[in-house]
Amino acid sequence: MDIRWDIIETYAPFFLQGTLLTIGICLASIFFGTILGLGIGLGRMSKHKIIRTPFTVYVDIIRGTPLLVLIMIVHFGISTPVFGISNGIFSAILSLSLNSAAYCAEIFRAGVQSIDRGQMEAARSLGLSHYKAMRFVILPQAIKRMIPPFVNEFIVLIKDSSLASIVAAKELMYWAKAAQGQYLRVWESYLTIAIIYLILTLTLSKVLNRLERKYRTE
Amino acid sequence: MDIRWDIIETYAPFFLQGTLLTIGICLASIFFGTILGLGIGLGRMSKHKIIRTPFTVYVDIIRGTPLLVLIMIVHFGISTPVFGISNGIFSAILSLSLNSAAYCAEIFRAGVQSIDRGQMEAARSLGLSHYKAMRFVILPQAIKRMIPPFVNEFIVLIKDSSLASIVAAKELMYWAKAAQGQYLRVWESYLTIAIIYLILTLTLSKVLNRLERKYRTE
Amino acid sequence: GNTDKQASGGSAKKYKFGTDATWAPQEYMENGKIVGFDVDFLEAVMKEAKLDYELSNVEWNSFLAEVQEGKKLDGGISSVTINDERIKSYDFSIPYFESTNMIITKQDGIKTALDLKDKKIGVQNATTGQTVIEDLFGKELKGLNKYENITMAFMELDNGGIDAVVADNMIVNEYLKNNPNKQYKALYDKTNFASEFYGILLPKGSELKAKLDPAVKAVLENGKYAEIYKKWYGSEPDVKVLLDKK
Amino acid sequence: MIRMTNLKKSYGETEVIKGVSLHVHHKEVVVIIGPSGSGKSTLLRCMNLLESYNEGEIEIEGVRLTDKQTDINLVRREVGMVFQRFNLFPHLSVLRNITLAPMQVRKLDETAAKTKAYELLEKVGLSEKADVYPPSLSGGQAQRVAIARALAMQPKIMLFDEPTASLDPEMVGEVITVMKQLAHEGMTMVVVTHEIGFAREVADRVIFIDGGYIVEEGKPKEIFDNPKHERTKSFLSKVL
Amino acid sequence: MIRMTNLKKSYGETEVIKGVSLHVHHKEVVVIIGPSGSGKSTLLRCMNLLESYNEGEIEIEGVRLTDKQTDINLVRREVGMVFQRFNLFPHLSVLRNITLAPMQVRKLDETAAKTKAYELLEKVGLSEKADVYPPSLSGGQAQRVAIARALAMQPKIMLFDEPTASLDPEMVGEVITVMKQLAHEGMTMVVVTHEIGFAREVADRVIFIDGGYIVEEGKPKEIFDNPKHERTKSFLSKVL
Ligand SMILES: Nc1ncnc2c1ncn2[C@@H]1O[C@H](COP(=O)(O)OP(=O)(O)OP(=O)(O)O)[C@@H](O)[C@H]1O
Ligand SMILES: Nc1ncnc2c1ncn2[C@@H]1O[C@H](COP(=O)(O)OP(=O)(O)OP(=O)(O)O)[C@@H](O)[C@H]1O
Ligand SMILES: [Mg+2]
Ligand SMILES: [Mg+2]
Repeated sequence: MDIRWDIIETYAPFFLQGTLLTIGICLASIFFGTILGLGIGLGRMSKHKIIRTPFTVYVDIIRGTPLLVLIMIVHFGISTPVFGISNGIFSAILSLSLNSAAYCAEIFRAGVQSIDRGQMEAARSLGLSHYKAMRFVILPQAIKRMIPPFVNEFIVLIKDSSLASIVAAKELMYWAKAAQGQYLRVWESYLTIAIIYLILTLTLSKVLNRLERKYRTE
Repeated sequence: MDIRWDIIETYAPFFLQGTLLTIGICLASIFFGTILGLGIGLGRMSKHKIIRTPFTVYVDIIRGTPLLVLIMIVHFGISTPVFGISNGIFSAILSLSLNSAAYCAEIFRAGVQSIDRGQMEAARSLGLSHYKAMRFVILPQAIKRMIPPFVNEFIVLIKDSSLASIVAAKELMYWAKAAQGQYLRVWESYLTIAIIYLILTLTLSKVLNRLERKYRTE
Repeated sequence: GNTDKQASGGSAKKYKFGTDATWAPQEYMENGKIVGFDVDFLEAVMKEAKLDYELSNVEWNSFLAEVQEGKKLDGGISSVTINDERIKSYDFSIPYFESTNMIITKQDGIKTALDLKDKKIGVQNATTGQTVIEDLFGKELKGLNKYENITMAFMELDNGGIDAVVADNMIVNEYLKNNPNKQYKALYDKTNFASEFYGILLPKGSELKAKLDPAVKAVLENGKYAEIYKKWYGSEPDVKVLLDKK
Repeated sequence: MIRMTNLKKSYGETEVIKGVSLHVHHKEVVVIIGPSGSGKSTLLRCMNLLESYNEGEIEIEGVRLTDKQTDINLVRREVGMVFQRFNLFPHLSVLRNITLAPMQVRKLDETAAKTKAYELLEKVGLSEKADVYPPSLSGGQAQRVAIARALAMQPKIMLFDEPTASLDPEMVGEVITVMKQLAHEGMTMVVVTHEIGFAREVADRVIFIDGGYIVEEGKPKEIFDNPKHERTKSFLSKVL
Repeated sequence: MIRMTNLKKSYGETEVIKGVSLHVHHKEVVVIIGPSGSGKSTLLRCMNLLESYNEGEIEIEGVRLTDKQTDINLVRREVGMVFQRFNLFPHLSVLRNITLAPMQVRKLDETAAKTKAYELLEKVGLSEKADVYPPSLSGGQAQRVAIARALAMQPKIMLFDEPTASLDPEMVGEVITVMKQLAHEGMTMVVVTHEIGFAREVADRVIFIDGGYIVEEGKPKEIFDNPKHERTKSFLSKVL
């Protein structure tokens, strides 16, 4: 394969810009997705079917909808009509958060349910309310176990963020498509961004692995 | 939003064709991805670092590469040069299998490692080889626990299969884009295929949930 | 360009236009700026119509949805071919560009479009290349592969996965220019490939049509059009065909 | 004081407690014995509403557990429970295990909670383990911390579910010593255990339960040395 | 016959077995006692190469375990092991638990393996449980199945690691009975246990181990009634 290095050189500043935006979009989506996911996960664990059902339906629908379609629905159906914002970055963050929340909810639920029942019983028998038992006893233990699946989810999210280019958020994939359109050549831009994505995901997993190890020895 | 039903009607036979191909691609990828994943997962659990490392690297690289780029690399770099096949469907199945294998390997490893150590020790102390202990004692128990994460992975795979359209495999997304190109209208085709994807993923999780429940009561 | 700002009341309205800038040399990104024939042409037209506007780069899916909706974009210019199906959903300006399709191939056996019948053909989805082939051989042609972008079709041709690519002459020329050492031949077939005409894409019922059509006509007639065409394609355009088309 | 009247409890189709009435008086120590699966744990867990029951009624210190207006957390404060499997919180130090509930439930300030915790650790002989985490404790130590944790809420009643059953034989003694001390201080206690020595020495009453019924009850001497029912005899012949 | 010479074993930095030599003769029954963490399990696990060791040597029936050409699976066939936590295979019926290894390792055909399995189930008193799955067995039943499973490989030596420690008191007897019977039939056995009654009745030799060393060994009578070392005395005073 012949590579035209001058294309990569010309586009380097744009790829840098794109990388920064990609990171920004991912951090924001991870943040909102996780918080929303916690709420939905709690809802799914409710003892009452009436409370549980809407959360279950949310998770099923979001998990079953291709992200491409979700982004378009959010961009045209929610961002402007509901929030009056027609910014692609906003739509990208909103859709990635909604999508990630569904997966985070499942991770969260699995984590909490993996904690030995005895822990909850001991906490309740001391007179702690369900909420306090969760907060002081169950969650601090569950979080450790959730780290590996969360790392997985965040890696997927980073890769998924490339779909933000369809709402014209100028992240990595946007610039890769621009370079491809200009030169009608694929490999220069796509291999470059593939390497950037790889660096981003590997960095993320290294950082979180360290976090996990720290937690474990505590 | 105004919907032109006649577009959906005209394209119905193509969507049906696309659905069948999507199902075919997914089944084949699930099949090969799972088998390959088992092998890689076993490799990652090896006691010897020299054996373990290449599998670990494989998982890290595949998980870190956007599927879009992977499909292009497979299509242009592997399908024709290595196999002499330039069929988009072949490339789609190959890349989805390679991608899915990385995730399946992790699921597999987590499942095996979740089985109590005592089971392996009891099997070995009876004189069973490591391989036989795996086959008759560990795997049959681990498979039950792997079902929920596998369901998750297969759902993601179904949605990911929509990327096969970039190598002109005539699955659902291909026809959605064709309809969009003909009429320059977005919603008719995308909402239709979103519903089809939803039906496919929900069916899959229902079927596998039933399987899981059957296993559990056994 | 940026589409975010709402046109504020008071001053004259700033119209928002979009383009999917991945189609060199008609519209593409060069060092982060949108450039191309369409870009210069739109500028000339808007100047002629004395309208304020801004142009932004929008991915194809969003481009269509936004123009159709008519809120985020007031119009778009992105080498969009006018046809009967599309007129049901959009308004178009009068035609501003004639596009002829070319066949690009390595095979000596292919001399006219009719030779493609049993071959594997690559086109870009939703381009005129696709339309001419479907008009010629019908929609269900087995060997027709619609690629998401034309680059993929060219790569497939390189790879030997398909026998020929059918695309706009400008694109084919641009590709040959970027890949000088590849042994391709490019064929015209004016008898079998009818010309296609591009128009500026507008939402159904747009007030802009009345303002743009005269301006397009003026730019075509006053020599500005030929100037832009020469800048990008190095040859004289056939303005008469366009003016006669209507 | 616990007053249990005709209690019935089923898991799905199978009835596990088939009508048990039991009064435990102030400062009384009741030991429950019985074969595995007879419903001992279930009975104990009902007293703390860790399990709901289907019929009958339980009154703890005059409060009926199933009354709509009863705040179950208020009742639980008064009832300490010690489990077979310790259930210490592994992510908190021994000290924090003990102070968590007093601070969060009784709203004690940190100093007061810590003072009380050190006092209790002293009592169970583990003063030097305050800053250690549960996974590094031996079984006997863990169970003594669990007792201290329950006592920190200053309960009026203590329930023990086989507190020595998962301990190494060497460590059973340490825990029994602490429990005897508690009994002598006048704590109301209900203890499920197979430690016959303990029962003989401190129990005011021994209850033998089988198949969801109370088969026999009486003073330890009567039950152990002179059981009336065939089932009691055969059970004791295996355990003693 | 087991011949262990100056065995040493470390986990990371900490040495757990600090030089143990031990010969177990044909048909001998050796009971190992000692406090928790003293290395009893580790010693037993080394005999089966479930743990590797750092120094010294073990010979089983004349085969040295660390010889390069020794096939560890061949040695393991000759050594049956019973764990504290049964470790039955929960997805296989009791019968399949017992026939798996003979069929897969000894290559017995199904009929022969089943005949043998029924014979062994008869022996441990569980003929009627052949088609049941392990989760529905009581602890005592599970442990007896585990013994039958080990015996199905017709081992020359049986190792037991606290086989009764996680059983309800009622069930200890069933398992001890089976073990006594085995001993009387002349099986070579090494048993880690706190069941002093069993040790007194069937052990040829009792070994007291502490801190990774053999502190004292001798006939059960000598050790239990007249221990020489201070550490042995204090340990026995707590356990007896
Ligand atoms: N959550 C549950 N669901 C269904 N059945 C249960 C549940 N918990 C207990 N049981 C059943 O209820 C019966 C009584 O159980 P319980 O734990 O009270 O017995 P126990 O006397 O404490 O026995 P052990 O000595 O083994 O602790 C048993 O048959 C048991 O199988
Ligand atoms: N996998 C391991 N890694 C690190 N240390 C271990 C491991 N297994 C055991 N140990 C340590 O080795 C020592 C001896 O353990 P071992 O299990 O042999 O004791 P034991 O005498 O069997 O005790 P118990 O009566 O509790 O079963 C203990 O201090 C224990 O903490
Ligand atoms: Mg119990
Ligand atoms: Mg041990």
